[in-house]
Amino acid sequence: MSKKDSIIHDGVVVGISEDYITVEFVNKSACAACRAKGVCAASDESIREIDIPYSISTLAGDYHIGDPVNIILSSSLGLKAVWIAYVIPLAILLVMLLILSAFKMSELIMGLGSVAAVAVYYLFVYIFRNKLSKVFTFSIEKKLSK
Amino acid sequence: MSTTIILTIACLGVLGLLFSVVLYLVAQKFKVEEDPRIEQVESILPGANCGGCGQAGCHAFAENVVKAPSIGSLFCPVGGNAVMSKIAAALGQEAVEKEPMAAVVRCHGTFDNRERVNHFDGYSSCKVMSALYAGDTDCRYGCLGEGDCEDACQFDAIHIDPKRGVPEVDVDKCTACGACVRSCPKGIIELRPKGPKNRKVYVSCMNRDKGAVTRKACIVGCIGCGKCAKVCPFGAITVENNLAYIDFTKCKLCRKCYDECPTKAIWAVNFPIRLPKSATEPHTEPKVEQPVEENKEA
Amino acid sequence: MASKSNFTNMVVVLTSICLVCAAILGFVYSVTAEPIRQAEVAKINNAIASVVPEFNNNPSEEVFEVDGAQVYPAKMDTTVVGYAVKIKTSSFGGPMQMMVGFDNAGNIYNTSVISHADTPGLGAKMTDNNIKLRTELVGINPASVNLSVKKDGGDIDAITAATITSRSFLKGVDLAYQVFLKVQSQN
Amino acid sequence: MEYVIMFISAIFVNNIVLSQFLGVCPFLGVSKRVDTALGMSAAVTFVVALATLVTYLLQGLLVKLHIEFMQTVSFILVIAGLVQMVEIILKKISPSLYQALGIFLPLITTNCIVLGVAIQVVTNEYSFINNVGAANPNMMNLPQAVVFAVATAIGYSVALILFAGIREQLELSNVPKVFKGVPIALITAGILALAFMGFSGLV
Amino acid sequence: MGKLKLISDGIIKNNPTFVLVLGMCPTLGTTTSAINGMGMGLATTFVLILSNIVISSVAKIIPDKVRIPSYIVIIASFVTILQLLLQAYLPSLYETLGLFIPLIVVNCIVLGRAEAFANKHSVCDSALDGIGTGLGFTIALTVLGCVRELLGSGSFFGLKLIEGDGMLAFILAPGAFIALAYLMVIFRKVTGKKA
Amino acid sequence: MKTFKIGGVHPNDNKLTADSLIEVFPVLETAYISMAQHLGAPAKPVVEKGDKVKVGQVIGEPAGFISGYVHSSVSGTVKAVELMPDLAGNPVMHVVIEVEGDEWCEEIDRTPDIKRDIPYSSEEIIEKIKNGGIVGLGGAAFPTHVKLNPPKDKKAEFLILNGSECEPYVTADDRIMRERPEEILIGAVIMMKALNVTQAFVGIEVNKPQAIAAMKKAAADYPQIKIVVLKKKYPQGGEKQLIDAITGRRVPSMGLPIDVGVVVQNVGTSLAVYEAVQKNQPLIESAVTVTGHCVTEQRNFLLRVGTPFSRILDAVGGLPKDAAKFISGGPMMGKAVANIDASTLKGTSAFLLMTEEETKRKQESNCIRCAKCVEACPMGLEPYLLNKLCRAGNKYDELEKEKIYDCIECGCCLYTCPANIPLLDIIRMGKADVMKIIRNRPKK
Amino acid sequence: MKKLIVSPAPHIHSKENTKSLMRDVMIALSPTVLVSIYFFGLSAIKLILVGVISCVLVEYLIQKYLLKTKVTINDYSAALTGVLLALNLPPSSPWWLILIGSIVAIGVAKMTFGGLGQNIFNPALVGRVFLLVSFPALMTDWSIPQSWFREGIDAVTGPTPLAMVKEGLLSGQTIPEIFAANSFTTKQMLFVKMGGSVGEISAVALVIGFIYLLIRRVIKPTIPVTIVCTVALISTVFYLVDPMQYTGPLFNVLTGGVLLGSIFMATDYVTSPMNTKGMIIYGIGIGIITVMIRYFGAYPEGMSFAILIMNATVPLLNKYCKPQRFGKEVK
Ligand SMILES: Cc1cc2nc3c(=O)[nH]c(=O)nc-3n(C[C@H](O)[C@H](O)[C@H](O)COP(=O)(O)O)c2cc1C
Ligand SMILES: Cc1cc2nc3c(=O)[nH]c(=O)nc-3n(C[C@H](O)[C@H](O)[C@H](O)COP(=O)(O)O)c2cc1C
Ligand SMILES: Cc1cc2nc3c(=O)[nH]c(=O)nc-3n(C[C@H](O)[C@H](O)[C@H](O)COP(=O)(O)O)c2cc1C
Ligand SMILES: Cc1cc2nc3c(=O)[nH]c(=O)nc-3n(C[C@H](O)[C@H](O)[C@H](O)CO)c2cc1C
Ligand code: SF4
Ligand code: SF4
Ligand code: SF4
Ligand code: SF4
Ligand code: FES
Repeated sequence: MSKKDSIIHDGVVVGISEDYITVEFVNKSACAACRAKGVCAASDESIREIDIPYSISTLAGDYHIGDPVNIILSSSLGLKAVWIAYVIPLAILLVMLLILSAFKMSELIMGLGSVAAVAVYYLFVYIFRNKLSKVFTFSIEKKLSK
Repeated sequence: MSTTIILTIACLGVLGLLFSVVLYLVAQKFKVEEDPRIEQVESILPGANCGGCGQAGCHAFAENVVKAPSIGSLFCPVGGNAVMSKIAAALGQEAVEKEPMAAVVRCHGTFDNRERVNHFDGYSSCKVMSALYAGDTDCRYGCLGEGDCEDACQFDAIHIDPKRGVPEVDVDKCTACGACVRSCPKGIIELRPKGPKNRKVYVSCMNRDKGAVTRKACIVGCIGCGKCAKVCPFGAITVENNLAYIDFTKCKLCRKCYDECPTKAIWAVNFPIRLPKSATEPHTEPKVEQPVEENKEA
Repeated sequence: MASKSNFTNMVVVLTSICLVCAAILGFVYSVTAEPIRQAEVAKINNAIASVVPEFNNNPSEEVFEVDGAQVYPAKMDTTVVGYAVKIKTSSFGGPMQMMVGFDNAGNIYNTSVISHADTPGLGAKMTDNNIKLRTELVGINPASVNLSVKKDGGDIDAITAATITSRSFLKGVDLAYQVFLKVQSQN
Repeated sequence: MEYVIMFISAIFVNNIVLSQFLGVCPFLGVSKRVDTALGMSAAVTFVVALATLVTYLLQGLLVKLHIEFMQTVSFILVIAGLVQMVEIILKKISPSLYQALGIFLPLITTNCIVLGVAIQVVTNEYSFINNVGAANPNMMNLPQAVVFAVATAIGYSVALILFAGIREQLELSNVPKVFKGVPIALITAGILALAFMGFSGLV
Repeated sequence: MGKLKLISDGIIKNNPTFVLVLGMCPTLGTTTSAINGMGMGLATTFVLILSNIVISSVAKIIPDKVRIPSYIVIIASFVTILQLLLQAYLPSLYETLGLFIPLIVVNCIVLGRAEAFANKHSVCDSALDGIGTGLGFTIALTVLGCVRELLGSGSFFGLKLIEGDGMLAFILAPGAFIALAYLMVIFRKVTGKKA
Repeated sequence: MKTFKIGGVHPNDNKLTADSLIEVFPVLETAYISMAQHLGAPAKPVVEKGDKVKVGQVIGEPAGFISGYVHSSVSGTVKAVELMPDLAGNPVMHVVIEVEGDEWCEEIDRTPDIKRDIPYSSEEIIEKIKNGGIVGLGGAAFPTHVKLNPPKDKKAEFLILNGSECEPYVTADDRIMRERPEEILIGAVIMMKALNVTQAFVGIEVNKPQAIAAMKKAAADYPQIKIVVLKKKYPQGGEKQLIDAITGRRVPSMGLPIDVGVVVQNVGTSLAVYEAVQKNQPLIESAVTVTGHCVTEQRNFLLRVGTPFSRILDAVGGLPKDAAKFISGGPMMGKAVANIDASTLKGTSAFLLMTEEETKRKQESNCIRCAKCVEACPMGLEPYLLNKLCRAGNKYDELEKEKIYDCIECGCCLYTCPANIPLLDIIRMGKADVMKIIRNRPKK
Repeated sequence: MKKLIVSPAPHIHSKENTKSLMRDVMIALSPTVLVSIYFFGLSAIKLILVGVISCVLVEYLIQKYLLKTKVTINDYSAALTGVLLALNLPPSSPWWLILIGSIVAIGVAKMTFGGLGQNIFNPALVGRVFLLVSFPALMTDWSIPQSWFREGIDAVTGPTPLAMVKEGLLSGQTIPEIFAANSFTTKQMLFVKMGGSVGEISAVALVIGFIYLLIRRVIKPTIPVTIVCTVALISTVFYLVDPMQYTGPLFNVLTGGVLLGSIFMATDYVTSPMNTKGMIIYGIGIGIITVMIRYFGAYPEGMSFAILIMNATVPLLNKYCKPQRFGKEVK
């Protein structure tokens, strides 16, 4: 797996099951880059886990619990995720708002209506979640220790 | 007025309630705590991010040392034993002592000792130079003097002396991170124990050519005569491919080999000055800096 | 360190913190409500006081509205000595509010800027009492001069490098004058 | 037209970072990768829009109840809750999507932009808005508020992305040691702000 | 830990502006003059001290998961109190600081100190820490305000020192960034801190 | 007039020796024949000290797939088989032969007549070329038989003869094209037969009008071979550029000419192929230009492989006083000689002597981002960026993304950079690292 | 024997170097400098001298005493910045104005980024825009200082044509009215008979410099040509829509800094894109922003801002517009 154009995170293998390798990594907040991290704990860091299905690049036997790994996601997939999670709902929100305002609805209805539209959108995403999980694949790679 | 207060309380109360429910849900899904020991260990580490430990950086080291079953497998060369024992204490484990090491440059082909036979005019880098040709002296094993090691060292511990043309290690600053070892295309630099009072004895030469060829190239080159191996009472010296090597695990710093070496390829540094013997001292002829100077170096 | 969290203690603690805070806030609010109102009134009153001749009524209480502008009559012992007109216009940086005071004869008594969003150092100079733009206006009757900057062929010196602000300012003065005329004509 | 002006104003003339100084910390600190900056921008835009919508409605309630002074407290709580909610929802609807986002982006934290825009929208007056007949014709109505929020967030994005590009380049040049890090970022931002002054008066 | 050190740390070693680079928005946005900068600094200090005190005293009873939201509520309440007080008694300052007052809530300094210090230390120490940090912030803002005012309009705390206008850019946005950058560099040089 | 489309530079061409005939160099006293005459594994010596050898006798055998035979270029007694420093000072196995007379192997046809008909099959041709120890004379010294034997799944459509000789100063190819055009073309026909292709081109830069004329005249009899006149632009002779100029096809990244159905050979190689196949003469001598403004007698020689450099210098009036650099090859791609006691190889095409003033590098200054290197790079790379990424260290991913592996090391970037940045020195270093990473990557 | 030099290939180098390039730009600027000296006399000489000296001095002092690095003032780049800064100021600028400009240009915009080649923004323009924002009144004072040459030539008018238009439009006049009121003709724009910064008054002199740069291959024509075309195109569209409110293409191309900016400042190597695709987008961007600021903005002139803004996009342009690579990628 070439590492071109990819986002790479440090992670640690925390579980190995029949179908997945579970990897844990720390998701840092926007402020995490800041040197004041130690002082400012408002910058959330959450530990997340992802399941990585076995594939050619992750042969089962190679990994053990506690192994440090790199989690790799290509940038284009990352942008795609952003698109699905944020950009489209934003567009729906705006369009809905403008349509409703064209009908001279009350502001409360307008607001709730467009939020509802976004909710419906998310529902659709929910329905297609299995398809999505095929699109968003990650791979892991053992960290080379020198 | 009191309605305002009531409304205020009601409003915030509702919000607070809502919020705590949301948070409860969140809490079900997320763990929000990194092992606090990682940060603790990281704060003990020197923070050089040099990679000398074989990890990606200090944070990675901290992560791994916390997760590792015992800390013995990892060692921060920069922090040395002091830091490792602190980490061990923090993790409630036993520290594993390691002997402090320092970089040693095994070439002494200074301008005086080794004639430059051509002039290199490319990008000043040992790597570029060694990829191009054998070097600007007749010794193709020796230091190229372009200072890749100096650039690699984060600790300002190794410098090319412009008057001599080979690097010198500042033992006090050297942390044995090994960056210079990795950077030298000629493989000249070795990590050796600092030794008591920084005293060491080593062969400062890498030339594996035949004696005659070596001699032509450099007056302090090891000619592989094997006298040192014979004289060493501890069997610490081996000669292979016309080059002697002193095994530091066996060497007891007796300096017999140093006295024996006809070309002064063997170095004994930081020993107290010995009074010069008679004028017939066998090897005063090569123009080597005498140990007197070496004392200054330390 | 903090205690372990479970559903009940989370809800209870957060909610009660909210309640306590809310109570305190409500209390502070009720204490400061009056001073806040007074501060606002004082601001208007100060503006009024600076733009009309001496008075002894409370113009804020006698305010009336003409064409969307607030008119504050200043009275000395029930005789009107002048009107302060609060005008909203927009200038370089956005909306701006100003107060223009007239004496009975319709001469500008003084001007004052209540709020604006212009550039500090440029347009914001209009809050300075000593700029030519404002000192030149004092005492003149808008009817007798061309209320625009010299660049536009008027009689007034603009603020250096802030012609737009100066124009808006003068437009505000002019609007206020129209309101004043209307008030005059109604009386 | 009004919306066009709104966009021009928010992106170029009154850029939220470069002339209004909101969201400076993440601007200075956030990723040095253009990719990530792009993703961050989209995420921030969505959150800002959503937060503005909700707080706008909330403000209506506060006004009705005459407890406008509760604005700060209630806004911050609502926004913080909202950000968390979005996270939960995303995780629920598609774990893989959520995971991809997690790898790609830093978390969005409630910072100056979100709260700042929410407050601005309900308290500022705008000379280019004219809602005839409203209580205050220079105040925004809901669609305007949300579009304004989006425009502002896009202004933020523009600055963030330009900056990420510049940072990528600076990483390869030898900035003098004392200027490395925040100072050079500030100076770059300063010059960028200087350049953006050229747009003043455009609306 | 010496009590004095708690204060001096906030001013030098952990200066929120020059070292930690926190709360940049108010730092840049309110320092068009020394007075404004000082006002903002003091306002933040007020919230910082009080929230530190309160948080350190209630920290023990707050469950872990609602820690941050609870702190936010507490801080936001103090901010609102500050808002009301300013509105009532210092309306002109309230107006110049504008949006940046409510934004104290999200200022990392305040929440950060609550998280990193107040919830682990005694009430007294927390108060001192609040004073130190607040002072550090106030001093930084005041100095920045001074510089911008001096260069931008040629005056010092409102006192006109030179005729004419000065360099307007320093009052406007670009000058804020540039002046802060150079102050930061000077601070680094003087205190010998690395990047 | 055809040319390649991307990049290129126009150094002064300085073809000082274009009009001097190729002179046969006098017989040597001692020949020092290196076993590393070609790209790939050095040959294994098969003679021992004391052996008698004739001209053309095999003295080294291939030691791998990419390797080749080495023949004695002189007759006499083997004095030593030992490691000796090559021109870069690195030790290489040499066979040292004390010359006695000039006795050639019998099977070599030394008559001057031209043999036109080719009675051999494709396999026989390739075998003969292999046995003749032919390597590419265009610079890389790649064993020719390997090139003429492409993998089964790849089919050659054209043969291109590289007569562009875009390096300044060098005139060896120019001279052989003028002096022996027909033999070159027959060599081409032989290779066409070996490759089973029906069409060949000879690309020649426009600054060699006589060579073009001579080749065109000779080509009249060979309708399957076309002479293509090319613009004068460096590196017109780079094979990727040449293929682009002549056929408009672009060899893909990391690909070989055969990927677009082309095989490129130097004209000198073609001549050597002719000699080997038609006359049984292995590659033991080649045309070499000895030149430089500071050289008193600039000449073209027919040199035996293994001639010590010092002998050549003597023949042109000794090492000039002001000469500061001694280059084997042209000024753009040639290797600077560190060891003046080394001797010529099969692939040696020129010796160039330059004064300090002509060649000394100037002090490097900051990159001014003038993009002149980008404009000059014939591979469409961004040398300034590669330079920065290489120097930043550890940016291998980015370097790979920027296709550092595509660099053909032509030197256009370094030549053109107004800030005198040693771009290529640094890019070479980074390229080596990246190639190592790519090679070590497990294949899927 | 003398020691031989050994180096990797190539062994020759083109004659061009940083210094010669900068010198060529100076030479290309000389017609403009001469014209400005002819029209503005001593004050132009003074401005250019102060500009050059102060820029060079600032660079020297910073390198020598603050950064303690090698002093590189003799590559002429600082001097060039000085000349260009001077050419961008009104002729009546006081000497201290350009001194401040130089400090900002060299000190802030160039040396903090690491000196020559490392800056993101065009130093001379940062200097100019800083002055423009800081001293709006001084920077827009187009009064003509005394000059010994100019006696008798009275055609050089006061405000710049752009300022004249902006003022006129603000006070409600239409374009033809403004032109008529100021008796302004197109011919003036070509032959210097108008007010403006020191360096922008003569289109002819600037174009001569442009041709010289092209002949010497110092710059490629891409950027200037795209800028000029974009400006012309957009203003044609606006002009056709409403000739009363919008000035025409010829006016827009010839007045203000468009020529000076596009020939000498937008082409600054350091701050412009590295390949043709990028250059075209960059040029179009500058053109659009310039016209928009001129038509709708508060400032009468937008060239400097446009270039600075597009400078900021250069890293992105370099990142996303790659030169045409040789050959396709194989997997
Ligand atoms: C930012 C700014 C830019 C200006 N640019 C120009 C200009 O390019 N040309 C010009 O003649 N005037 C320009 N003006 C000057 C104003 O148009 C104004 O006419 C000039 O300052 C004289 O007005 P005053 O004497 O009333 O200040 C500019 C003003 C400002 C604030
Ligand atoms: C950043 C910036 C802020 C400005 N602020 C103001 C302002 O507040 N008030 C104003 O009248 N002009 C302001 N101007 C200048 C106007 O845009 C315009 O150039 C000027 O008012 C008209 O020219 P003159 O006054 O110099 O004749 C500003 C310009 C810029 C670039
Ligand atoms: C930059 C560059 C320039 C080259 N110039 C020439 C040249 O002028 N003539 C030539 O025959 N080969 C030249 N070559 C070598 C060719 O690319 C190619 O290897 C050669 O023509 C193949 O023929 P050969 O195997 O017979 O040597 C050059 C290579 C490079 C990379
Ligand atoms: C064609 C060309 C144009 C230049 N234009 C400028 C310019 O507009 N402003 C400037 O400060 N320097 C200019 N320079 C000089 C130099 O590139 C500039 O000082 C660098 O930006 C400093 O790093 C130019 C140089 C050349 C070769
Ligand atoms: S001298 Fe070598 S081993 Fe010692 S600190 Fe420097 S790089 Fe590391
Ligand atoms: S020791 Fe190695 S890296 Fe250091 S200067 Fe010598 S050759 Fe270079
Ligand atoms: S040496 Fe490489 S990078 Fe430089 S011009 Fe040639 S191909 Fe391009
Ligand atoms: S030619 Fe040299 S100075 Fe110009 S961009 Fe390339 S590396 Fe930089
Ligand atoms: S104070 Fe940090 S983002 Fe505003």
